[in-house]
Amino acid sequence: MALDVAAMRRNFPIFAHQPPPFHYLDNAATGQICAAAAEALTTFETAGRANVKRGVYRLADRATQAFAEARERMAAYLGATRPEEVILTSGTTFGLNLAAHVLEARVGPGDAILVSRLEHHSNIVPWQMLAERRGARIRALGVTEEGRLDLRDLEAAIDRRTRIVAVTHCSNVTGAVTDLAPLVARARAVGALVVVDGAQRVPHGPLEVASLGCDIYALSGHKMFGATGAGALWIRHDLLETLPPFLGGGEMISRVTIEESRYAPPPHRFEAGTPPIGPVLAMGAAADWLAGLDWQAILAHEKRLTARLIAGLEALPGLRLIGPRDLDDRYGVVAFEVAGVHAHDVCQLLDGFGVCTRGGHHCAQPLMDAFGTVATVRASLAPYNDADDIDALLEGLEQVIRILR
Amino acid sequence: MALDVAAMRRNFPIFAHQPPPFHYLDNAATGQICAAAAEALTTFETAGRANVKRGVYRLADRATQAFAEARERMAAYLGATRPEEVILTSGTTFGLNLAAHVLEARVGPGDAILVSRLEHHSNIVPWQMLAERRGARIRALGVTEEGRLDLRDLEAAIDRRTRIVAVTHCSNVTGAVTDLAPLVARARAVGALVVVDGAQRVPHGPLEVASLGCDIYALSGHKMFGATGAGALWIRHDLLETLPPFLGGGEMISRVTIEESRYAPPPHRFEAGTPPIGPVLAMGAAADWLAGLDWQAILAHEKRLTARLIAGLEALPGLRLIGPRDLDDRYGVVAFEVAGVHAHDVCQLLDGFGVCTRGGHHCAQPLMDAFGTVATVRASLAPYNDADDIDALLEGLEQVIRILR
Amino acid sequence: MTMDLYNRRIVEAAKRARERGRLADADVSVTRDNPLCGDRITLDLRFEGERIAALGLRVRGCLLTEAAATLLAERGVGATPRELWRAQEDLRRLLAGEAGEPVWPELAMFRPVAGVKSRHECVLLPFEAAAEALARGRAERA
Amino acid sequence: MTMDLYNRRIVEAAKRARERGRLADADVSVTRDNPLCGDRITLDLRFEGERIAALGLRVRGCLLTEAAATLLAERGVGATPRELWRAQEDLRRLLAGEAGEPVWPELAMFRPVAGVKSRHECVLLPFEAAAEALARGRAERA
Ligand SMILES: Cc1ncc(COP(=O)(O)O)c(C=O)c1O
Ligand SMILES: Cc1ncc(COP(=O)(O)O)c(C=O)c1O
Repeated sequence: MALDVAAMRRNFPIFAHQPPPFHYLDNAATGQICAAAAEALTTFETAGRANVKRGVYRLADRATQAFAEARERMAAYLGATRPEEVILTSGTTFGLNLAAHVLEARVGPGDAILVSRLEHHSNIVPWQMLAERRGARIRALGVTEEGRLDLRDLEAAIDRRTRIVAVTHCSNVTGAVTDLAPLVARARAVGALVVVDGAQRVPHGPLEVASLGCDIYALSGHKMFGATGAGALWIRHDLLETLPPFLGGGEMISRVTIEESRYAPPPHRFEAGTPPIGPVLAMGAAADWLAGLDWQAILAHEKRLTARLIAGLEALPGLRLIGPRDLDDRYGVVAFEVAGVHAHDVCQLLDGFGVCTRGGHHCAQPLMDAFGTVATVRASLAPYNDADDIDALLEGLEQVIRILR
Repeated sequence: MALDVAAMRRNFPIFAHQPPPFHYLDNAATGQICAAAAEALTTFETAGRANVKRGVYRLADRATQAFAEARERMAAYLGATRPEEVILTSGTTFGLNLAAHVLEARVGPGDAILVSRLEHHSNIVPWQMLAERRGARIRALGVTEEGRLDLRDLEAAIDRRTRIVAVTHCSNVTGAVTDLAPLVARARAVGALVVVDGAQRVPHGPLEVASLGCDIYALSGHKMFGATGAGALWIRHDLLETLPPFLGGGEMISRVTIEESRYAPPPHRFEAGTPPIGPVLAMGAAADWLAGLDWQAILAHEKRLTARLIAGLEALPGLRLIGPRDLDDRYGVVAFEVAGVHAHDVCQLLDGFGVCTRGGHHCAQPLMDAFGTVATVRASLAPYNDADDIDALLEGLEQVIRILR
Repeated sequence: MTMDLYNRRIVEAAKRARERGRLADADVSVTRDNPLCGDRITLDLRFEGERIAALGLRVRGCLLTEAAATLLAERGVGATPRELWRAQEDLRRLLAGEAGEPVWPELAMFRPVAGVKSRHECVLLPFEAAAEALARGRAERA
Repeated sequence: MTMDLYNRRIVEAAKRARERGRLADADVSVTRDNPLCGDRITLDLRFEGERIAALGLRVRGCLLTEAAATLLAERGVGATPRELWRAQEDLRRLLAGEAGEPVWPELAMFRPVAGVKSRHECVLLPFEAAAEALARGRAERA
């Protein structure tokens, strides 16, 4: 069945608040919150708030149960083997930094950590910092001209000294989806761990994380139509059991004396302090709602819109697409340059037509460097986008080119 | 003027949602959200959401401005010298861990870090971890029989090897307020930095952090009637400029290549990734609202209630108060034991009377050890509490003692 | 509901826990903590073949933990490991709100705890300690 | 409002920035980045006494940065440091939405940018580079 976009939009409160023309195409930066998540957030914060994990009165008990349920919902959406594999965090960036700290003992002087030129800064800088702390080296997989991860020379890129491979599941600039299988196979062969940045993959439907073969998977709730302030980090349970804590504080201990502390079992060991309860409940509600959607219809819809957008862009004079032209193994994240016009000027003028796009390096400077540019314009799609949004963008672009060139 | 509690309660949505009897006395665990914060949170998440710091379209520009304004509001509430001194975090625990990481280079083998037996685990465990990373030692100030920080032997406790002094501004168990002046003076004399855990102080009115003499001050938004998921960390600007980043990722860099990264100036250097925007706006709105209240009236009101509670407790058979009896230099956080009855059983039964209290070690096991106990019951006050709440607690306790002893 | 939770039978069972002592000649002793509150139970078991011949305990805990410990001590003597595991399973199911008669009918007094998730661990703690003791006893005999 | 922002004067001033070149015989050269977008401006200054005798530049930036750079180059030659600082202050005030005629009337073309906080830095960047160059020039003469 085709997606009923009008019905889909009714699930997103933003459209009742932003008067048309409102063409929100900055979903890779943050998605809009869905009604289920907004409801979970507001109900908890205003009508049922209590701290979790400690209280026995009903309000606290219900909050604790709701929090546990959010973990289960995330586990189900991700396809985790068990809920305890899901650490509830404040976002992808925090999750990747947590990973880089708890894996510290696994990296020694002279070892290598492999990232890629396709990565968001959040999946580069924590590894640089780890490498510096441990005297290890950073290496990087390249990108193809299409803006995909270059997997041709994995034998050379991943060798015995490689301890960690950290790659994105979907690029936040080119939309390219990474073929994890060969990477994972090669990493396994040399005993390296695979950390996947799932921030841009997760808004596009449920997944089977346990069968991807990776060891760690990070994501943000605000990009999957939850609230800002929450995220999740999946860690394979056998690895998880062996890892030391990252942050210290309440809830992650089993016993504290001034001299020393004993730590709680996972996942609590990795969740110090009061968690972002409201945002976590919102993320759980979003996951639950997303899990029930018809993803075949949604992905077909997104693919049609992506095709329309790419075709339209290619028809414009002086447009340069940064990313794959073909529509397989990619999501609706489309970056481009307009010859002779700065990305921010493009975005600013598009805003005048009610079109929200992002200009800049998209926290992916190594990728910008690889394409010999500094800043691009990016349009990124969500299930609530429709052909009108694409057309408004394309018409806006025509005008921009007319005005500025 | 006396506080109009009924009017105060109308500023807290929870009371419209929880049917009476509802006596919320677990404010030290989390406060209830105020209307201003709820409004800021919901409006941002459902009606105006965009990511901050990067977008140029109006929605994003407004979000960025609102985020900057939240920082200014926090700076004003705290009495910071400039907004850039305020790092926006996900909470106190995160803030204290951040502090323990960015101060790492200042602690060497054989150095000492001074905490206290009055601390919440969040102000102990991060320092233990730092001490372990650097081969330093942890020492601890004791507590008096009254449950106050024992400041008698500061000359001995803080010596030339002491690099960091980490203490609470207000105990989350005994309510005692720390007299920071002598501590700060002694720390200054030996060149040690002073880190203050302000989580329990901040809900009780604006402060003048710049004149406390400390270097770092941590707090959580959810305890000051904001949303869960946000906090702030104040760092004196001259110190701040010298500190390395903690987490790596988007927004905290000025330039990233695969080989190395250059970092942005404070506060951005310390704010990697998408921040908890909604919760931060809520915290800013709460601070702004709190700043406009009549604190003389509120504190007098809280003091009266605390007196009523302590007097009532002392009249009960077999009650043991853990904390100061006098009403000066303390806030309305009152912990006690009921002889022969377990704290959780007390709390569970009190819940039957609509009274929400907390039982357990309150993430302060060293303090429990100092008082030779494992778990206590705690009642903690906020501006919306009234004499009815206290009386319901006291009557409930009488019944509990009758039933269980 | 809170009052149901502290029904006479639970309160009285809890009192009996305080009158019990440790075993001097245990084959296995196990100590378990409840991370929620720092509560602690120590369980001593003596075996005759597979069966539990004697059971001692010390509890520092809430009424629910005490009552569950008493029930375990009173019904556990003479029980086989299988029966004890069965009882633990039935207790879990009962706390999950499932219907059905448990193998030890007295377990039914914990039914009101089903509604308070944060207290489940209090009731389960003695049974978890017992399961660990049985596993250790078996390992030592093997 | 967006259209105001890209008024003819700004667009044309921006174009002129692209026609300018660097100075071969500069006394001071300063490079400044805009962290928002990685934009970069390089400014060359030559002095005659206190006054700016010549000004060269290279901009890799948006229209707003280009237009501001042009304005600076066209009005800056012959200016004293004091005048330049004054212009920068007036520009800040104008972006903050304050009324009043700026010392260089052409600065008024940036008034529509006041409403878009995230672009203020784009307009200020060339002036910040100039301020740094002046401070350095002064330090070198001292
Ligand atoms: C004194 C004190 N410090 C630190 C914390 C930790 O705060 P959070 O859990 O919000 O990180 C708390 C609250 O639990 C506290 O009361
Ligand atoms: C691919 C990718 N990784 C990581 C991140 C960082 O996520 P967050 O900012 O929510 O921590 C983002 C989003 O900005 C992203 O697109």
